[in-house]
Amino acid sequence: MTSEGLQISKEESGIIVSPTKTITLRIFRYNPKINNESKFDEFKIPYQRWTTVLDAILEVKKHLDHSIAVRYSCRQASCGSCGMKINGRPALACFTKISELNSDVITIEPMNNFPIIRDLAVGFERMFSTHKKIKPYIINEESEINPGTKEFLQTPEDVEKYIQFSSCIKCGLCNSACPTMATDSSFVGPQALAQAYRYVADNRDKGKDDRLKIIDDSHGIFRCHFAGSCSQVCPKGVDPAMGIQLLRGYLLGFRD
Amino acid sequence: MAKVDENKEGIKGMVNPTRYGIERFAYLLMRLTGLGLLAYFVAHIYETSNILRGKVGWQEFLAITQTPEGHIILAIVIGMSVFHTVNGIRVMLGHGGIGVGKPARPDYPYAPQSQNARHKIAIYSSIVLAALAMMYGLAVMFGE
Amino acid sequence: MRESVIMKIHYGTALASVALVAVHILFRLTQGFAESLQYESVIANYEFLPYAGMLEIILILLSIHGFNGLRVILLELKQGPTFEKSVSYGCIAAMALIILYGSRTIFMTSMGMV
Amino acid sequence: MVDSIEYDLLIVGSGLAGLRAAIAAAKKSSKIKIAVISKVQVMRSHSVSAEGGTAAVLFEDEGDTIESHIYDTIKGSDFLADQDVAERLCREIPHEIYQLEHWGMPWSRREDGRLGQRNFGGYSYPRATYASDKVGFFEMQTLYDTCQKFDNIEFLNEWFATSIIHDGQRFLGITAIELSSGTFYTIKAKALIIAAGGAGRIYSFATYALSSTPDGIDMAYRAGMALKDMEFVQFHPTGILPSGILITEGARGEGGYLLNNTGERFMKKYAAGKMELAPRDIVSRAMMTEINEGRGFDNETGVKCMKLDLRHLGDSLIKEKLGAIREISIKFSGIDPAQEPLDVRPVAHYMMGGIHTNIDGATELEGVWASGEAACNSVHGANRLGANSTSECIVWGRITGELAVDYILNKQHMTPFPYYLVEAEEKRIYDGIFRGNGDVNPYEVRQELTDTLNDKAYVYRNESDMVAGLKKVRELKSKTWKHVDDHAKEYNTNFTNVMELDSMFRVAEVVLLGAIHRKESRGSHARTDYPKRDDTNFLHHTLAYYDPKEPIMKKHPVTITNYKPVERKY
Ligand SMILES: Cc1cc2nc3c(=O)[nH]c(=O)nc-3n(C[C@H](O)[C@H](O)[C@H](O)COP(=O)(O)OP(=O)(O)OC[C@H]3O[C@@H](n4cnc5c(N)ncnc54)[C@H](O)[C@@H]3O)c2cc1C
Ligand code: HEM
Ligand code: SF4
Ligand code: F3S
Ligand code: FES
Repeated sequence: MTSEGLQISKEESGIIVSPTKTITLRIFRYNPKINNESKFDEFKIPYQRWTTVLDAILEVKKHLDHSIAVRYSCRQASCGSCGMKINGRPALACFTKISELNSDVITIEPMNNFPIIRDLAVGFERMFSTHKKIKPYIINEESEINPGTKEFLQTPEDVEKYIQFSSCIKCGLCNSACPTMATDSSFVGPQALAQAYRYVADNRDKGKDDRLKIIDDSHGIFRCHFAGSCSQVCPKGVDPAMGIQLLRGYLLGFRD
Repeated sequence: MAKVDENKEGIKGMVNPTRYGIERFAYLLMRLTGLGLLAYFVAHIYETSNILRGKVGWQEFLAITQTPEGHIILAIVIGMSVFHTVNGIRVMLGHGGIGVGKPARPDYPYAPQSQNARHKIAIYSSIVLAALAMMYGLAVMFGE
Repeated sequence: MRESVIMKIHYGTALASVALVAVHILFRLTQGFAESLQYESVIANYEFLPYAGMLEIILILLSIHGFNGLRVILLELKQGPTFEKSVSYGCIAAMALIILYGSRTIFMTSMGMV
Repeated sequence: MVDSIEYDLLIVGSGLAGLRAAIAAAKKSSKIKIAVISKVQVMRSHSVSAEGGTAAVLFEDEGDTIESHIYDTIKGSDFLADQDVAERLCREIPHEIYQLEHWGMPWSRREDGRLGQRNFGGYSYPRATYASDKVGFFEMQTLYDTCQKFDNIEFLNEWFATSIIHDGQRFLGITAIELSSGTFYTIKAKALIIAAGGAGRIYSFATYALSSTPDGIDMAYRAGMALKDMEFVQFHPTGILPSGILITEGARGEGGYLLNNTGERFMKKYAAGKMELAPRDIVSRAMMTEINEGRGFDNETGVKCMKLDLRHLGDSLIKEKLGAIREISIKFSGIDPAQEPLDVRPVAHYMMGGIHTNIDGATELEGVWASGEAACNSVHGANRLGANSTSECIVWGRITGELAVDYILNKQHMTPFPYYLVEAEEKRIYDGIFRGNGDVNPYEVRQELTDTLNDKAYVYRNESDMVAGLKKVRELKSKTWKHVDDHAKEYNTNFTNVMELDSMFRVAEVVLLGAIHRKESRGSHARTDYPKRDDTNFLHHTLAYYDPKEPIMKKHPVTITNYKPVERKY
């Protein structure tokens, strides 16, 4: 049994039992505080069927270059840390397998539309503050309960109306794919807009008018042109594009 | 143009339609046709103002525009306006939340409902209609 | 103005002009494209007042729609209070100019002032 | 001079426990300044990975009772839980579930609109309140979003706390490094809540997020607080191969089978009454016994495993209630659970032990509370029941948040600040670690260390393995791994990785020593050389105090109120 444990830990360590193929990673390197030159470093590493891009980056970090700056945590696509641009498209590193990329060289860059802290790590301050700005919580005088209060009844159908938008892991991939975000530094962005809809669609919430007012300005919801790129990169099936259009339906008087 | 320290993708990223499917391509075409039409519209207002120069002036101006190049430009305008109009109606309905799908628990692998087949068909049809209209326009203009 | 109001106008002008532009183009086609552009027929069209009125409406609708569209694109390209103010006022000014300029043509022609 | 900032209440850790504490404190007083500090961005804490459920008695009208929840918890703990603490958990959690619900938690619902609950291991009633199979994620989101309501909660995203400053009597502040700039700060505060989560990454095969390292609890340990019951590490029966990502117990709660290579539901030999839904320690041991006796499968990676069969649940139930594990298994092992059984294996999943606290979550140092997985208030004893951890985080998050505010408002806080301690810490970090030197790759050392624990202190343990393990740990510790090759200040994860490794050594030592000292089998601690529980000699908690030479081990009594320890059978 003991040797078992060891075997499995070797698996985890990435000491490859049967190295099948190798891949070249081109990793973007840049530290804006130190110099103004960015560059790509290339690393060759072995990989297997299940190796993810995050595994590969961490493998490089362990053995080839300790100094790569990269954000990660859950390694199972639930924390939203590891968004980056992989072969030109924003994706979660831990949710992209090397074997499904079909290329011999993988180019890894930081997500666009977020300031670079260093290498692959980007700053999220603005996204967190736009998220806060749309009041992402239940607005209802009765939301703080007293002893003895039971649940607010909600049927499975009521839950269906918002559950999808509630799966957002705040990874920012949508904001990085959206064409408006590419040039507009003041746009609220698909992440926050989808969350505004998430709360509006919840029948426990009474904050619809508040939120509609907040997003109805010159860099608000109308800067979305239904390009849909946000939904195409979203790793959790949130479909922000849908949420945004449904939300705008209220403002245009198509829904109430 | 965008601030460098935000690592914005910039105009290059905005107009690059290759990575995100037909919807992103339609977004770009909508913009380009909108701008194109606006340019034509302004030109057209100027063009028609030549009527004030009397018959001679008008005919002088007609001579400049009624050329093969002029006809091709006009055909493109026809195509642009058909695409912009048809796609505009699709986009407008979408913006109102119509036909963008119904919220539901998504199942892996996630296929976003808002990017549904109806929209794809509408986009392809607006492109095809625009092409047909252009051909018709060319036929009318060169057919004489 | 609230952005939603502006954009309702944007969509409204678009929808309204769909029908009118169609009529405008049909006029060209039913009269035969080349003939319709002859000086006399153009003048005749202008002097037919309902048609001239329609042209005026199209002119207004599309100027609003088109320059608002331009404003939207410009707002998204670059930000900053001065830039955004100048875009808004610039577009309104351009819109007004083109409407005035176009109206002059329509008015003068339809009144037989050519 | 070190940069210094000041708050009233500091919360280290932004998992369920930390965020719940922040809301409780902010709600209690809008005047105090609260900072939540986390080495990851606040909403990215490990808690987002919790899948299966949160245990609470919600249907007393339909036959469930709080007494039954209390007894299940105590029996599940193999009678090492403090019974008054278990009782408090079970009495307070239902209200918390409803409060979360009113804050917007998307619990799954029954047709009649009430909250859905599912079966979980070791319970006598289906009482794991669930939200699909992303309970922890949705709870985190609800709490994070609710925090946005309060203007006196400030988030310090990606700050790494390194030490606790106190004057021997009471808490005064902490030192921390802001990762994005690499700046070293003193943060002064009147009270501290440690909610730094579990330390399970001392095992190489673990369900935990990669950030679940012991630096948070090590900080308390170095400051003189005791670590309690660290030998009790829970191995979850169903970790997927090769990543160790969890397949929730909810999969078995919904009716999944565990099979051996003869196609037999082997659990009938080990816990006929509960089958696959016996507590985790029992299921994990059963799986290892099957594997050791040759009835396992070979995974493609060369590791032995068992099969988890969900095919009979059907595609639509799997999609509706187990969507996340469906996503995980399709993506990471290429298997659709509706089509094929999954390869699973026991995997390090939870630390019953942690910073020693009393029933209120208060530690031995005045002004410091601990809650969540980082704390050990002894609610789980020797084995935690599934779904009881998120419950614990929420209940003690609230309790500690409120108590800390009382303390802040009612105490005089005038002690002079011991700057020399800050300087000492700065020296430890910058001279000892950041500018240290050596030629041994710290990442390889980390790998060996975590492999050693996996190897020597897994589901079944014995004296010689563990002694060898301890020897190996100490040998690794003395190697020259203490250096950071990346010299930039900004976002230096090489540095945090080495800091984490430094803390792993101390905590791994405590885990192994505790396990060596406990010469009995109880709950998750199963020794082949002492296969029986021994209430005469070991019905006590283990405490470990820091000493630069070797941990000082002590005993602490178990609180028993109504339930006499009896043999544990399912
Ligand atoms: C895969 C998985 C599934 C689970 N499923 C369930 C379930 O279904 N039901 C259930 O009841 N329990 C479950 N558990 C257990 C439960 O999720 C955890 O015990 C619980 O989430 C711990 O929460 P926490 O708030 O204590 O800490 P965590 O969520 O672990 O958060 C710890 C926080 O401390 C911070 N931190 C740590 N060290 C430092 C430092 N030095 N400086 C600054 N910040 C620091 C971290 O950044 C993080 O924010 C599961 C556990 C795992 C691994
Ligand atoms: C008559 C039919 C027309 C319809 C139905 C229509 C519809 C629309 C719609 C719905 C939009 C918004 C697109 C978005 O926000 O994503 C739009 C944008 C625009 N339109 Fe039109 N339009 C029409 C004609 C015109 C004409 C004739 C012009 C030129 C004067 C024009 C110029 C523009 C411009 C410049 C934009 C902005 C482009 C953008 O933001 O993508 N449109 N149109
Ligand atoms: S909507 Fe999707 S892509 Fe955008 S932040 Fe949320 S999870 Fe990420
Ligand atoms: S990509 Fe951007 S334009 Fe709208 S549909 Fe998504 S927010
Ligand atoms: S590491 Fe958490 S989403 Fe990738």
